Amino acid sequence: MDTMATITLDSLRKEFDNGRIVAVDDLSVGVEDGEFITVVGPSGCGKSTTLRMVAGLESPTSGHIRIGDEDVTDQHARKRDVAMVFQNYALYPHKTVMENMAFGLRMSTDLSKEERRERVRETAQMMGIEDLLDDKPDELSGGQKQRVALGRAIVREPDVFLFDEPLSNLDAKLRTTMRTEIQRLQNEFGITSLYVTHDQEEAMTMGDRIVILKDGKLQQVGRPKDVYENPANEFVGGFVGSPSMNFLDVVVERDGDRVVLVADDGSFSYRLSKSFSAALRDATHEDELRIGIRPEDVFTATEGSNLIDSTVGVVEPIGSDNYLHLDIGPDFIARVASDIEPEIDETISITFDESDLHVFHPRTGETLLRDEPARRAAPASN
Amino acid sequence: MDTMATITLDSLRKEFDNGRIVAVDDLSVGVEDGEFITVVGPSGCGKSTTLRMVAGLESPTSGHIRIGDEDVTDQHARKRDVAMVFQNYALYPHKTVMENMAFGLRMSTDLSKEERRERVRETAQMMGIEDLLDDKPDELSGGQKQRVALGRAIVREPDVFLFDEPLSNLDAKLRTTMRTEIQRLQNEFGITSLYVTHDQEEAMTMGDRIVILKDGKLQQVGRPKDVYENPANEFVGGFVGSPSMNFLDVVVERDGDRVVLVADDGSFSYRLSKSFSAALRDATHEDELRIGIRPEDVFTATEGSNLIDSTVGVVEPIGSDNYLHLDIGPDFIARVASDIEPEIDETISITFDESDLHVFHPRTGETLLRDEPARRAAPASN
Amino acid sequence: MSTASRVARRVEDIPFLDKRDASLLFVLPGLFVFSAFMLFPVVYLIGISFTDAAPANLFAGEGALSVLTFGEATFIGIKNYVDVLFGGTFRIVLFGQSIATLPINGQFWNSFGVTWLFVATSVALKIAFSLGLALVVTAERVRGKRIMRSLIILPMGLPSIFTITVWRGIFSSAEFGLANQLLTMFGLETVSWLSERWLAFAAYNVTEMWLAYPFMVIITVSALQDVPDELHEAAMVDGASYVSRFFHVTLPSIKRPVFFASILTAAASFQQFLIPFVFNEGGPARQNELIVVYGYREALSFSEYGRGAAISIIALLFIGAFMWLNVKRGRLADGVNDA
Amino acid sequence: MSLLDTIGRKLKGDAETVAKAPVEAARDVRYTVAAIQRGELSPVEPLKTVGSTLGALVLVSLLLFPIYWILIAALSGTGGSIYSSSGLKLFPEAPSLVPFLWVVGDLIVQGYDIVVDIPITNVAVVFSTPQLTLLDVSAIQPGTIGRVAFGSFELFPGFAVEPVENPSAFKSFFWNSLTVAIPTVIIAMSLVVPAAYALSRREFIFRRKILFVYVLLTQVGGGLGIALLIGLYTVYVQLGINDNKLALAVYYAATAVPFNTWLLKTYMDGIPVSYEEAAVVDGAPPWRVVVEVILPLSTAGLATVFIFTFLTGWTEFVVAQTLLGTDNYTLPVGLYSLISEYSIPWARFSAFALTFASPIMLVYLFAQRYIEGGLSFGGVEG
Amino acid sequence: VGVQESSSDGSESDSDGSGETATDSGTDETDASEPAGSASVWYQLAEPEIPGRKSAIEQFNEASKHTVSGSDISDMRKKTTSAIPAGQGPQSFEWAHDWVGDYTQREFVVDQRDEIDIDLDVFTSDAREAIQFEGNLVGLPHDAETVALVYNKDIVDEPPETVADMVAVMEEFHDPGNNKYGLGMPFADGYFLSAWARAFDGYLFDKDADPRIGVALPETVKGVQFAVDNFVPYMPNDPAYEPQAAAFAEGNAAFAINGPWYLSTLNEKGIDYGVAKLPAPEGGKPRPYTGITMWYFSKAMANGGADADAGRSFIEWYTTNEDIALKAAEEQGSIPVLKSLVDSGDLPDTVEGFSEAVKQGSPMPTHPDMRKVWDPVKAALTKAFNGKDVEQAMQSADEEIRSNLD
Ligand SMILES: Nc1ncnc2c1ncn2[C@@H]1O[C@H](COP(=O)(O)OP(=O)(O)OP(=O)(O)O)[C@@H](O)[C@H]1O
Ligand SMILES: Nc1ncnc2c1ncn2[C@@H]1O[C@H](COP(=O)(O)OP(=O)(O)OP(=O)(O)O)[C@@H](O)[C@H]1O
Ligand SMILES: [Mg+2]
Ligand SMILES: [Mg+2]
Repeated sequence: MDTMATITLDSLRKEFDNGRIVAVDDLSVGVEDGEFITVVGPSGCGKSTTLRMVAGLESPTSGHIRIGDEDVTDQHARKRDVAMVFQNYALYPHKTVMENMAFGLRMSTDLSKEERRERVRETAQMMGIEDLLDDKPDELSGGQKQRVALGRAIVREPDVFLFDEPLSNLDAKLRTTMRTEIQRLQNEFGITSLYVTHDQEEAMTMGDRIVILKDGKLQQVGRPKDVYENPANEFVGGFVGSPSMNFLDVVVERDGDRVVLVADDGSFSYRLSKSFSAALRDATHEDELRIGIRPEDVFTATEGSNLIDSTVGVVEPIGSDNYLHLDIGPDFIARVASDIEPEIDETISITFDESDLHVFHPRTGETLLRDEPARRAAPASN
Repeated sequence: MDTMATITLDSLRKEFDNGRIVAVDDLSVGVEDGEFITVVGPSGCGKSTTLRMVAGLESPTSGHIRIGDEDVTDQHARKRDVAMVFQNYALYPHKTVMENMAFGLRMSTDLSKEERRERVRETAQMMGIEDLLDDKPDELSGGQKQRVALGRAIVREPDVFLFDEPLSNLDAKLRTTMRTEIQRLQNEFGITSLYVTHDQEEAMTMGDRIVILKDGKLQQVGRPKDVYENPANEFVGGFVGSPSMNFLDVVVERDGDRVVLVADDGSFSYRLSKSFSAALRDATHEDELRIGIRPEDVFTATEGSNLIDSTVGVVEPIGSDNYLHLDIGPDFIARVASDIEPEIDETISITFDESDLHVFHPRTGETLLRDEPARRAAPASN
Repeated sequence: MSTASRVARRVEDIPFLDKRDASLLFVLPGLFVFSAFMLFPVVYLIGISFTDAAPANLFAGEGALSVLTFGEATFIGIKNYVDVLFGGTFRIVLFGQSIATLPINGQFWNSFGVTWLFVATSVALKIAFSLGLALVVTAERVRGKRIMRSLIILPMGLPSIFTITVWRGIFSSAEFGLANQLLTMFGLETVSWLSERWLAFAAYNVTEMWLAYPFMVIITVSALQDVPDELHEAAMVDGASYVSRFFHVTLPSIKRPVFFASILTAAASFQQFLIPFVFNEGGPARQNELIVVYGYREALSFSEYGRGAAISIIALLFIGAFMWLNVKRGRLADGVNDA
Repeated sequence: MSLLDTIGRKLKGDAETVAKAPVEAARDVRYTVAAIQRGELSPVEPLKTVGSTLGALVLVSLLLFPIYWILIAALSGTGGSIYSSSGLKLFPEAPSLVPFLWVVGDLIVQGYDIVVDIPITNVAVVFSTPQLTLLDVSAIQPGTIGRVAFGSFELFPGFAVEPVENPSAFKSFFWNSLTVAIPTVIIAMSLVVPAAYALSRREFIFRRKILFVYVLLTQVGGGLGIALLIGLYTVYVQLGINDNKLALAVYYAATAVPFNTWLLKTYMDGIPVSYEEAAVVDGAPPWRVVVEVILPLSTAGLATVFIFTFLTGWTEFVVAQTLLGTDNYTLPVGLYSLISEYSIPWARFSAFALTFASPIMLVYLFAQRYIEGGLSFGGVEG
Repeated sequence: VGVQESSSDGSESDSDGSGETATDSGTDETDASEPAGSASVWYQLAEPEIPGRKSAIEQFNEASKHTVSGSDISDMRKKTTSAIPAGQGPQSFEWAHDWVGDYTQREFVVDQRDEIDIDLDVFTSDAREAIQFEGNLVGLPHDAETVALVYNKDIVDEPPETVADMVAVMEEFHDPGNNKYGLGMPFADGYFLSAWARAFDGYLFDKDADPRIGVALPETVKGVQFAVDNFVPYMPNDPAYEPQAAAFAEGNAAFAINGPWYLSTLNEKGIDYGVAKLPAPEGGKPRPYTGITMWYFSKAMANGGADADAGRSFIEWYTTNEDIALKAAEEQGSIPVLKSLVDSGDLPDTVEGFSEAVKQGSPMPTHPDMRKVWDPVKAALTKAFNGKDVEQAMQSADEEIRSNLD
């Protein structure tokens, strides 16, 4: 690619049904050239709509889309140099794999038939599907179809790649394989990509950056690790990571210059360090808070401060680890090593590091302590 | 349930297409009363066929099925007291939720209309769907449909529950929720259940025991943890656990009474402890082996013996951990803590514990060192 | 139900039938009634075609038994067929020059040829028009599509005898015939629609199209709606224009249902009777006498039942072969089976 | 009857949609205008929509023009004709309802005397139901149509109305048509439905052969009627059943068998098997599966078959004309008998035809989507 | 007996002698106290004529011990050709006499010469001739019809005596651009054109002449050519009945050449018309075919019996009933064939016109071969109307007829 294929979404808004449904609401995101951006969010949050606007399959109600330097907002889909991989592959069922892959070239370039076949063959070789070129799509397995769909997009060497949940129809194993394959291709070609998925793990592992949407509104953009560690709000915190972050409602009590977080039913209390307390006091004057703690940050302990006693509900072994469902809060899960196997209804003590604590506004859900590095720098000071 | 609802599959075999396709091959499994068994395997391995034979929707080519003490092999589906939850829910689209749930009662009991409604209402309340009773299925969301499908099965209080990938149409988050819900219900009612899934994580977390099939043949039955830790063969080892177990082909070399495993391309060597060497020698005389090591058992190290140098291909952050794709073998992944973030192409040293090593026959794929406890007992003796 | 299952049990006892074959019982009544009312007349017709049946002798004789003896008609072998195919002469005229005279029945072969021509032209017309119309009433930009779709199938509700009579009026050669008024509106000369062979033929085609398009449109519309949007979108992103999309996505996707509908409608065209009959009795001068009209006229107007039967049988053979070819080639029966 | 219930509900939905259409359109216009005013939408877009819609409207009007044209002829009073030497008129000059009145004739429900003998006593009580005169065409006064139902409201202002002597025999033809069409439908449905079900769901001997024959004969069957007329007529006459409406109905049903069986079978193929399986597992015996699940789900297919078979009986002309005696003339034959040797009373002829067709047209109007669904040869796709 | 009473009721309502004939015959039969029969009769009428026919049948049923039921048939030829041989036919059906030969040959109708009780002399000679074929008497006539000149009194003051006069009027009035036409005449129909085709001693078919088929004779061709030259330029462009009829019926044509059945349409449309005999061409005289509408003795009468009696007595009653004939003349413009009426001078003007036209012409041939003449002639006339060479067209029609007759 010689052109700079950045994508800029500028206050994009899309309404359906004469404004009754706002699918995308004031979305502004910039995608760097060669970047792989994953878009994630719950069902109906507007991911596909966003992607389709970039592809030109929907026209925005307001706002602008730029690819490279060009404003493509009003450009027809077929004029934009984008390739798209669809959830159901959308392979032309009556064309052979060869014809499927060559179709885009035929429509958008003026290569001769021979050149087209040559290009297709090269790509097919790269994708390991050269043996399938004469087959029709319905003779292919799911993974093969997926490969063909990818190949069809790649062979056109577009400025921009769009993926709409391309892996959601594959089974778990194949999904992992194809995920790696897409990453490999992306590394190889460095084509700017927008990748929609509802699977946060996929989003996390694949994206250079990750865009999180909810109800058509942008929640957060950032590198997966940043998003994971510093979720902008409760929603992002809960959405990213599996199993989900555990949330607890607490009351803020003071004990000198320390803050003590007490469960609203009084079942436990957690005493914060001085520096954390200070930071928290600076950040908010709320009496109640919502705290979040990730399952892997919860550990069992028998001694030390801030121990929380809880009853084990279910023990889920996933092989490498065990998930303990605890009765501290609703759906409270601790991820522990696989050799920790308490009995059901056993009472165990757990705790977590203050540094792993996420603090959210009880009503808006906004993260209250954003500036983590300061706090992280002194984890041992409690 | 007052009857003992065990399920016994006895040398079950199912052929299709006049024997051209053997979907299930000599399958014998016993299910205890109240047990929750998950059946897992790649697509087309015969999971659904097995389930459908138990339900009575297919009749076995040979072999027997017993539910409780009764041989039901030739019994018609509607005579068997089983309930089934289908992948696409199979809710009758023309009936309301109430009618959907009451249908089974109407067909298989002689309760009065009022009693039926009462039973349905109770169940619906338990499932949290009492507000939906007058809706038609297509007015429901995926999760609600799923609940109704479950409710429809539960309300009949059958001897046996059958599930055919009931969660595969839901998105990741909802899947986790529903998974817990099914477990809760199973705990509550203790109905013998057979649960088919292609998602090994689902199988692992949900099953009291897990049945692994491949090409219609039984690979292993056992508690999830046992299966995870002691896979019967390479296939099970690779299938269970995510990311997959890493496999390496090695040549067995001797160094006195120690065995050294050398990569077939010579890129690394791994020296075993005496006891392990002895055990290995007892188990096999093969010159070549296939070893398996789980990603979470691989750790980075800078000192110590058995260090293996490797180049980092991709770093996949999943938040709680990072996956490092290493060039030691094909798709070799190490799961490391999320703060270990090597650069791409950086060379790092990794190693793993001998005790975490799985050894397979290079051709049959059988596990060669089965009797783990002995070996595990002395992990530090190398 | 219980009788059915008892019968089912009986059937199981027949060696080569197994239990599942009992389902044949569901199909047999329909098959039986159909055969009784359709195939028996065909067999009867075949019988008649070998006799000199005419009203006078066919109905002679008493009782149901005489059905089987064809009344008092006498067996005359294949004379009817020979007459139909080879009786008379056929002059091939080119540029007003008679170039050859063949010993064949000109009337029959003319009718035969014009029938196939009619099938070809009317089917082509029906497909093209219905496809266009279906595209219009499913077009994204068009509002009120549902209502339009409801409206355009209304002609299907009118009795065809009436519709055709009305179209006869439309194609009146008079200056004030509707078709002629249209021509006048566009500043063209009025024409004598039904008294000029090819104009009349064209009029048949248009009328046939109007009669058949609702059915075709319904099928095409539902086929169009079954084309996944994703395919269109994929093609759009691939850079295909509307026309390319039509040829590369739409057409291949709706090919089979439309093909199927075309075969049905081709068979209907082949058997068209009322249009030529009402318009000008297959005229002018029997030039456009479609095969069914021909057989009908021979049989009923000239009381040559045997001959009419022979013509009908020949027509049947051809339409049967045509259908058979298409069903085989289009794998229509297979397609449904594999589904 | 849940089938009727469903249909009722669908009809209500349709009616609501139609009723709300103007509101929706207004909303649409307002929304579009607002968007244009905000400068977010190029005015060309709505113009394109308006243009396309107008184009489509013109096309539809052209297509329906013949129907409108004959309506004008019918409304032009008894002298109306489609051959108008005075040029094309788009509106009737002296609109008149007389032809329609002539067609409809008197609508008088005769009064009945109901005699009830009171036991023991010799007294009998006589109830006389009043004679209900809905329409008495021979005594009709200008401006009175609709008065019965609408009080003083004149239903058709501006249309000439005069007393009609000797109204047509429409009602008797109508009755004949009904008594032919209804048995046709009943017979055809009872032949077609089980066969379609068996062909779609069961495997049995000769299945493929029968299907093949049916597909082969789908259309040949209907149209061959004329070619077979001689044979048919002779046979009927010899059996003495030529002037028998029931025999005609059986004949129609027979001709309808192949096409409709095939049609319904194709439709049923599209119903997922899992519904059926769910019902079986729920304990439903086979016939209940059919009645409770398959038939309700085949509504569109059944509706289509219903309409098609009904139409056969309702509109078929040639065979009816040949077989039936005057007393049993059905509507189309009755219609044709209006034509005398030389001339056609166009106004009455058209009014007759339109009155005759209007119920069918109404059905089409409402059942359009069922027919569309029923005729989507989904199963042909391959 | 009650029957006698009611039939004498009938005779009371009859005013004069010819009515008595009918009554007499009725009485003669019932004397033998034969059983009452029931007969069905078929007719195919235009809508306005049906009520009259029905009431006539009712009248008969009241007056006679027999019962007759009448049915309006939608396609008489088809129905009779299929039903009668199958034994499903009626006792009688009403149609013009042109099927006499054909149907006699096909044994659809039967000779009842010896059975009937009336004197054929009450009918005009043309009518008498028309109902017989090769010595068979296969029905009784009740009226005659032919085409005559109908003119619009608003446009034409006096009916023209010659074609030349007529052309002059047409020339003046004809203006198709403004929807004005000189003449409306269903040109392609041999029946309508027969007056001109036979005006110069040509003929279409004559079983006694040589050649029997006269279609291509120079005289016939001349006649057709005459019509083409003098009429076609002033007619609407469609030779079929409907459009031609429409032009005059809407007041847009000066003349029509049409039959009595046309008058009801004209009355409905409120046209002020007159009927006159056909104008004479130069050097020839118009000789239209006339049709005698008759009640056929259908095959069902062959075996006699009460039902046949019923049918026969109905036919006899109907055909000799002056009231009916007169009423039909007044209301439908039909031309009576009862001599008593024809000579009485009581007929309405319009019927007079037709009557004179009938006198100009002669009945259509009854020979069965005539059936094979109509269609080819129709095709030839269509060609002629459309400007094809008349001689060639007639020639090929001639050939076709001959080959069909083989
Ligand atoms: N063509 C349309 N007409 C009306 N509403 C629409 C249309 N397309 C999308 N929507 C609505 O817009 C919202 C966003 O839809 P979108 O398809 O973008 O969600 P998504 O994030 O892709 O969800 P999913 O994960 O289920 O695919 C939803 O509420 C949806 O119902
Ligand atoms: N009705 C059938 N006719 C022919 N072959 C069948 C039939 N049903 C299943 N098979 C074959 O039997 C094998 C096992 O199928 P089955 O549906 O049990 O697999 P599965 O494990 O459920 O797969 P998946 O995860 O895709 O649902 C497959 O090879 C399949 O093709
Ligand atoms: Mg989406
Ligand atoms: Mg399965």
